Amino acid sequence: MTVMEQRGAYRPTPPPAWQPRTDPGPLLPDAEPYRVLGTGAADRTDPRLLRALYARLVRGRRYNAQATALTRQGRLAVYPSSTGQEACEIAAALALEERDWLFPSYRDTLAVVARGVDPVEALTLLRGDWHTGYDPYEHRVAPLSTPLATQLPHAVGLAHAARLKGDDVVALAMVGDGGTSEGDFHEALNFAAVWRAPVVFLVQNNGFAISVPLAKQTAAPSLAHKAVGYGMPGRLVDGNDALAVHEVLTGAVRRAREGGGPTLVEAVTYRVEAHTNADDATRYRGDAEVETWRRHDPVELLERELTRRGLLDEEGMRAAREDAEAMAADLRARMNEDAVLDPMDLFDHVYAEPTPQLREQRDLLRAELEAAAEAGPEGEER
Amino acid sequence: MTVMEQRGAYRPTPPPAWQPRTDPGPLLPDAEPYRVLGTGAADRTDPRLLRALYARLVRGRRYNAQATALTRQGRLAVYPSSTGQEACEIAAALALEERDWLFPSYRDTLAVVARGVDPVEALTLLRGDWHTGYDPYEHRVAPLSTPLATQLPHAVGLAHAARLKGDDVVALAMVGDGGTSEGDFHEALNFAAVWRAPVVFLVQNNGFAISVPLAKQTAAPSLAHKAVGYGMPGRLVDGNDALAVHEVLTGAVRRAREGGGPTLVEAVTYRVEAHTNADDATRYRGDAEVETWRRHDPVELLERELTRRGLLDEEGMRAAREDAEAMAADLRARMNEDAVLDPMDLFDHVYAEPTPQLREQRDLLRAELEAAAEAGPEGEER
Amino acid sequence: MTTVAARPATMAQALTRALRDAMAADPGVHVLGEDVGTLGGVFRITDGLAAEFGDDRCTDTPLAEAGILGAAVGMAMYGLRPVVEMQFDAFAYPAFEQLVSHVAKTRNRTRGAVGLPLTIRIPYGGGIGGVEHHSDSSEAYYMATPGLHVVTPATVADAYGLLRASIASDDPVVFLEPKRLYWSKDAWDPEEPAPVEPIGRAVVRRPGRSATLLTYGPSVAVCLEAAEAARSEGWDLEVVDLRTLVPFDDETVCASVRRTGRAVVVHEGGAFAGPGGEIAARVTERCFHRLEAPVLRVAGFDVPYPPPMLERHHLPGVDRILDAVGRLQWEAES
Amino acid sequence: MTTVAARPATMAQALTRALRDAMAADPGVHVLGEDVGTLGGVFRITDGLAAEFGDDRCTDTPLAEAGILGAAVGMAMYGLRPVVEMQFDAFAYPAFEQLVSHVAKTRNRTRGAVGLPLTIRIPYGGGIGGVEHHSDSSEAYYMATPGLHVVTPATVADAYGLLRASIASDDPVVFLEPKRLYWSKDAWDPEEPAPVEPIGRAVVRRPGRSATLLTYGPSVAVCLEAAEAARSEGWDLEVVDLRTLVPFDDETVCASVRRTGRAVVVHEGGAFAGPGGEIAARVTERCFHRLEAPVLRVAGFDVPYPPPMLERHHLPGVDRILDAVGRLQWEAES
Ligand SMILES: Cc1ncc(C[n+]2csc(CCOP(=O)(O)OP(=O)(O)O)c2C)c(N)n1
Ligand SMILES: Cc1ncc(C[n+]2csc(CCOP(=O)(O)OP(=O)(O)O)c2C)c(N)n1
Ligand SMILES: [Mg+2]
Ligand SMILES: [Mg+2]
Repeated sequence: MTVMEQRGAYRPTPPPAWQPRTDPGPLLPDAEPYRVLGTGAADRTDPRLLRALYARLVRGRRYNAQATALTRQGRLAVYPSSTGQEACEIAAALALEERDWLFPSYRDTLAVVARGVDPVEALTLLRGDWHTGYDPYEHRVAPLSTPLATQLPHAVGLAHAARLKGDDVVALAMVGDGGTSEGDFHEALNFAAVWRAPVVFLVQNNGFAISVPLAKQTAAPSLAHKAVGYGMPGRLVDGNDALAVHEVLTGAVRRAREGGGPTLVEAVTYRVEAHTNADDATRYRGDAEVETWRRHDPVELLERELTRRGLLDEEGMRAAREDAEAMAADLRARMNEDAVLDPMDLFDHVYAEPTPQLREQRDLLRAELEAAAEAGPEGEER
Repeated sequence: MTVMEQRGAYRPTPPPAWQPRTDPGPLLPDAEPYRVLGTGAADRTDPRLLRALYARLVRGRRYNAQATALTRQGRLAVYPSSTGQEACEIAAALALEERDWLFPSYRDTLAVVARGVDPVEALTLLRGDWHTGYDPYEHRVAPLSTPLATQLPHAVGLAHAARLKGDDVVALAMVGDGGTSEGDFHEALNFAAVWRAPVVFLVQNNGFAISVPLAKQTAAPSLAHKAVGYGMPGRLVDGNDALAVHEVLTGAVRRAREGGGPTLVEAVTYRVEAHTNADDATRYRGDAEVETWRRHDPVELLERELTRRGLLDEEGMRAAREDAEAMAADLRARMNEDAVLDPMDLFDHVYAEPTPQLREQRDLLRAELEAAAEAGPEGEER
Repeated sequence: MTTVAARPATMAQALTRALRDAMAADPGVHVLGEDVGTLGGVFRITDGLAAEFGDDRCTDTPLAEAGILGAAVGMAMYGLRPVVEMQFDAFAYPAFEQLVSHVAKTRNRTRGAVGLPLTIRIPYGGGIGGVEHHSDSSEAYYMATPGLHVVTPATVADAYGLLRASIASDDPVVFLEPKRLYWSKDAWDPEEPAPVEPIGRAVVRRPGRSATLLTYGPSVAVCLEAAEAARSEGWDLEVVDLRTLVPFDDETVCASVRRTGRAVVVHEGGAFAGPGGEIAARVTERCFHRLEAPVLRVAGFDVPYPPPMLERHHLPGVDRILDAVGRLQWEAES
Repeated sequence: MTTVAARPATMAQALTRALRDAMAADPGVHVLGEDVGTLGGVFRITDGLAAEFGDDRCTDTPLAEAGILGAAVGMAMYGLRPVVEMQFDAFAYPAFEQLVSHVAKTRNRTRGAVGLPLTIRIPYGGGIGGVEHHSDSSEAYYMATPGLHVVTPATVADAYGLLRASIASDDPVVFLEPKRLYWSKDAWDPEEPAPVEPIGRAVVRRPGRSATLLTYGPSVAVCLEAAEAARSEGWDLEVVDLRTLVPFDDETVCASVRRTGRAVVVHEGGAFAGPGGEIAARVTERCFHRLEAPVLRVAGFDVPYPPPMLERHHLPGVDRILDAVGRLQWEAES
């Protein structure tokens, strides 16, 4: 074919193997966080669910206060409080079935406890005792993850494995707004979407990563908008509205269980207290901001709804408070007992069987401790 | 306030500090890749641009062929050809001003050469000589990056630094479809958006990461859709349409230079040859797919356009081919000269000044080489 | 039952066979990584596995090493036995946080409740003319991380036996495959593979009386060659193949050094803070009074891995080993 | 000109001062990391810098360590002198690929064309009751990576001088800050800071004749205490503070060991494949005939960093050091 012949024949040829894979429309979150409390939809909520959420939120609030108090008494090394975020914590736990798995971030003690883990065992890490106080298999709760976002690929792998084995198990993984910036967040969401793994990612956007506000963390329209880049739906929800979080998470869990793949949920909430007891939040934010969020308190919102529907009276509130106090008293009492650790445990779980080298080191420490014991109290000193 | 009083007063309170930050609409890419060639818009293109692109594409195609031939002759250790992707490679280089920076991925030798780097120096790495054959400052081209996606945060940091210094410099960073799955991709795009750094990210979606097809890499509607999760615009373009890629990149570079922040561009293209000369593509894909893409060839598309507009005739084509042949002959000749490396160089650029330990090691090697030289040819052997 | 006579097989073939046999023996064994499925891996070690066991057992993942290893952690938590392939040594670095902060620590941080039986296969070392980032010797990083086993074969039979043992281990194993040995051949009968020994034992590859060469992986063959060459100088060198860097076989190593009184550690990676430092130090601590000379090290230089055209100057070769042996203060003996 | 008398200052204050002075002296010095701006860092080392120099000079980044270090590489390429803060030791691991494959190699891979004058500050080590992942001793990883300098101060004055020197260095420096020394105090006059010495020199902190304790960072104070306690046993111990792990000051170290004939290396991280192996090995190689006993190591156990309630059993203390000194075969001397 000559040049001249070609000229007339020329038509645009689209790249033949190109086709868009998914319609992005349904993946995009709404512009406003989803809300139930205070809307007509709240009227349709089962009173049992409302009561169950309420009792647990009140307990959760009290647990946070008690744990923070324990740091002041030196009974906890550190505590990252989730006060103000109880709706997310509790709803996350309640959205799951027994057989499902929870992958908490370091701030999510409440969710861990709400899932059934002993309230004292949930604090083992934070009191300076062993890193995980509970057996993850007992309640299907992974260890609290200190390295941010690293737990997310674990959740994906576990959910994927469960599906391969034919079990209809869902994993719910929790992460903070700051954690979404880590590469592990990206890799986990991508794997989940490609594998259609039954995972739900819950981002608690509480406005801060320690001192860094969301505006320095991301320029995205919302964190939920990140979902579209992985081909999974993103959902934006008012994180202080326990009903809304519960509904959205329950829906996402159901979707995952039915083979619909993963969902990213951003719950907009607020870290009312400092990052941890060791942090001084006045260095980076004003009272006014905190105050506006205190007026949108998850416990109060729920309380008002129950009250409005006549499901809660002064009596009921007192009962909830008393229940929470009893839990707190028990926690206090048990946390006031000194933890007893065996130094020999240092060597026992590095491998399934200690290596010859670890056996030598264990013998060394044992000899040291015996010598110190013989030398009496002063011998222990240095 | 009693419970009964509260009841009437209850109104939904939205979280007061919540507001969506950006309108996602303008960030979303179109559903179809943007095209110019074969549409009316092509008519408006400056003939000089068309000719410049064409000459470089023809050269680029020839360069790829020559480099692959050099691997067969043992003159190159390995070559990842960009045959079929020349439009992206050339347009990326042409979209930049002199003062701008290019951050290439390992496959982007063509872009590096198009930016002005000596064609032989661009191959230094791949012939088994030193890792970077050119001085990155001379043409503002970063070293070819072998670890995938790791060059992206470098581009962001450099662009950010330039802006802080008041220079209106833009960085264009290239990455493959596979590379978008790495955490570094995520972190770089997020930093760029938060810092509004003058960076353009060009993803060449060539359908494969070695043997892994796009469908196993992502479930996203398109890779350009990832942009919205960072709050930057995503643009989808036909990567085999040199005019379209050039226009989209030029626009993104202008936007970045004017302070508009980063853009993510996905160019849909195809890796027509195997991953490298060492790869056997027949193990994972059929000829039919390759064939459909060969019919959407970037050089041919451009050739047809030029021909249609009467800007190119047989004569012009021959001239372009001859120019490319001359370049190839020069490349061949110069690559056939043995590289001369000084083993003592091993120690000279680990630090600005060799440490005492490296000086000792240099002396050791020097003594060995002297001993071997004295021992004659056999001495060199083991 | 007829036994097929041992025939030459490559290390690559033995590794493939080990994976296949492990997958056949245990449905919980899953292989995952970049290009491990349809392609069979860039070194073809997983060749045929996806075809035989399906994509769910041998899975091409997205291109993200932290994601691969992190997902493998979750799979292991659910009772599977993942075998991860990292494409090259330097491409395992993105997974470093997952490796150090989770893979190595999970059993410990859960006081034994959660063990992670996973194997991380990493082709390592130089000598194949690979461009930058394709020839790192990264074993020092893994050795310095308690909670990991670190294993590396030097022979075809060991490649099979050690990989089977690693996959069978209830602890995480970093399994380092010397890439320049992939195509090395030994007589090996694939129908009668070596017994699957527990990991942790070194082996004397060549007995000798003058001095011990302590080495592993890609350097074993070089040391054997050096030992042959040393005969002409009147030295009878013993060569110990460590096979497992963690746990370290102090017993076999010290028995050898006590016998010979002299030792040289040989490996490819840089000497400074490399494996040789540990080995020399622990041998010295344990055998000080039997040592006629300090334990010497022959290693790569302390430089980023050199360009292919210079790598022969970097890698420990026969001459450099013999020079070190010559510095073992023989005069003191007379 | 009046000189203010030296008054007690903390290491944290000296580090802050070093950053401030470096930023004042060179507009190219930029600090970046998580919470380094408004908050001044979780250890308050960057306190006041954002207020004084603006957010562009001291920048709160998104929460992504590879991104931070990767961006710093680009900034350094453009002629700035970034100082990166990693919040804790274990949170530097996500940046490992950037560190090993780029930061350490860029000068080399460009044959000197592109140097990266950047400093990576990492709080490291234990002893502060930190929960898991907050107490790692990660220096072995960095020492094993050619192309990096590795520096760690043990005194208030060194914290200032070494950090200034690190920032001034044209090479990348991993600057390890012993977190348990942040609040340690020395008499130090902030108005007359120590001269900014080039990095690379060890120093004898306490002269002695019986044996040398080779140590650095958080263990220097422990060794000095041990040396005091040893007097009652009749041992006069010399204490060498290495200050710079890379490059290593063989001269000062060997001079000391040749003088005393005995040495113990002390550090917090695990012994196996840790810094002590290298130090013991190189001292032995260089001083073999002057050694009366093998160089011994007192280090943490080879376990993941223990829970705070057990860390005192893990960390090398005075007794464990003295026990090791006691094993230095003193009988051989008599
Ligand atoms: C990989 C890693 N980097 C840094 C840290 C230190 N760190 C602990 S909490 C925190 C902020 C987390 O913010 P976010 O993810 O929003 O969770 P939140 O604290 O708000 O619950 C940081 C930086 C860490 N734990 N892990
Ligand atoms: C961090 C990292 N992991 C793995 C590799 C090995 N590798 C080299 S090229 C390649 C595929 C890249 O695919 P893509 O990003 O689509 O680029 P393309 O080859 O198509 O240009 C892989 C996995 C690498 N170079 N770096
Ligand atoms: Mg937060
Ligand atoms: Mg590709």
